[in-house]
Amino acid sequence: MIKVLFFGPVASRIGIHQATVAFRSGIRIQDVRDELAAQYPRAFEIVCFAAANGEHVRDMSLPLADDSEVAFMAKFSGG
Amino acid sequence: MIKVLFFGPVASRIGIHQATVAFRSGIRIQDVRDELAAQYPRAFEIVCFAAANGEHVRDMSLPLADDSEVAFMAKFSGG
Amino acid sequence: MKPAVRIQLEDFSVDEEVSAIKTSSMRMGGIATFLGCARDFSEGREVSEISFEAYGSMALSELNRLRTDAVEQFGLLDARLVHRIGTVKGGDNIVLIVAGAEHRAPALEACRWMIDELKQRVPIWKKEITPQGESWVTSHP
Amino acid sequence: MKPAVRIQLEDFSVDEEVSAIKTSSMRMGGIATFLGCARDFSEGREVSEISFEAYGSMALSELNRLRTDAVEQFGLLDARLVHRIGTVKGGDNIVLIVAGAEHRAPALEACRWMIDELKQRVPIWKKEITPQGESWVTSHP
Repeated sequence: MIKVLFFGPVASRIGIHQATVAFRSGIRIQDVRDELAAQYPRAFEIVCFAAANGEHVRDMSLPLADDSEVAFMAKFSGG
Repeated sequence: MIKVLFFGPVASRIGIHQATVAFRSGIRIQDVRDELAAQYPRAFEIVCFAAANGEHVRDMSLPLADDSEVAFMAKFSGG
Repeated sequence: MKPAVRIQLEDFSVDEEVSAIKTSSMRMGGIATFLGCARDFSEGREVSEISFEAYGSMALSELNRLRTDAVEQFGLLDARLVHRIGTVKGGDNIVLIVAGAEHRAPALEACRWMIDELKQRVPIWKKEITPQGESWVTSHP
Repeated sequence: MKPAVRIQLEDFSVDEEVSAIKTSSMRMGGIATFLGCARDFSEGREVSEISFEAYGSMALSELNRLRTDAVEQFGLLDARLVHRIGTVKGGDNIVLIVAGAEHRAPALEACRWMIDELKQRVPIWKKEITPQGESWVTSHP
């Protein structure tokens, strides 16, 4: 199972802070994104960054391990 | 009478914090400096700045009024 | 002493963080700080409150990395970063960056660099609550 | 509230100065500070104490001018400058500069400019007291 987290503006457009995507061997972070973007297109309009297990992901072809924690995030506005 | 102030390293070389120079009509700050530098040559080696009545003086030909307060100062080292 | 990097609901004290950073070295001649506060308006709109949400674990690890990078890059003696979450009002403290070095230039430069990087790297989001409603800030100057 | 520009024997509190500067505007989003502290060594020598002497009236008017210039030049909402005189020990506070602006860039830039200018313009001298004797600092980095 892949745990997916949403925060702030993204969570607010989706209406939830967390979702799950079934794990399958070879699943890439892009696959998780595609699946969720189809489900929540308005929220994904503002997604700028992805993270896997608390680390920024630049290469969306990153394969995910089972039980990974993934986040799709809007532009940060802290500070 | 012109009151002359010394501080920190300059005062320390002269051994006093204050001196006076007789006022005469047309006296310039350079005249005051020349008179004191002759008397305290070691102290004036480190003099970098002059002030008259609490204002930086760049033009040493500035004429002084009677009762002026003049300072001859070493490079600052505050902060 | 509190950890050098924190994300917390409660307010912080600049004096306390300055005292804490001083304990790391007696060679510290310059301490630069940047304190971000809540303003009561933003882009022409009145703002009554600002609310912050963070991806806590990632934000904390990014802040720690920022601190390590700054210490190394600017030759700091130490650095501290504190960011509040939850809801703050106009004038309240939001974020504090403290950089300590032997001399002033690296302390001030590192402080500037850390606040700029924090805004780029650290997963925290701001919601402005105005009399007309609330909205997440999604772009930032 | 204490005056925004001071030369004093006693120590100061960063929190107190930050609170004071905040009262000048609710539009203050960024407050940068620079705190200069006494180091326990200088150019390889151990320093036990540092003593400061000022041309008090001129130093105060130069600090006030510095504040006015910084506010105008960087569009600050307010600024505060406090310098201690007398004798301080390693780790003690010496000087505090506080710059408050709507945004971070002018606050940080003004803070840097004020501490650099202070060292150039303000008639204050430092004497280092070491186990080998004392000496006035006559050149400065």
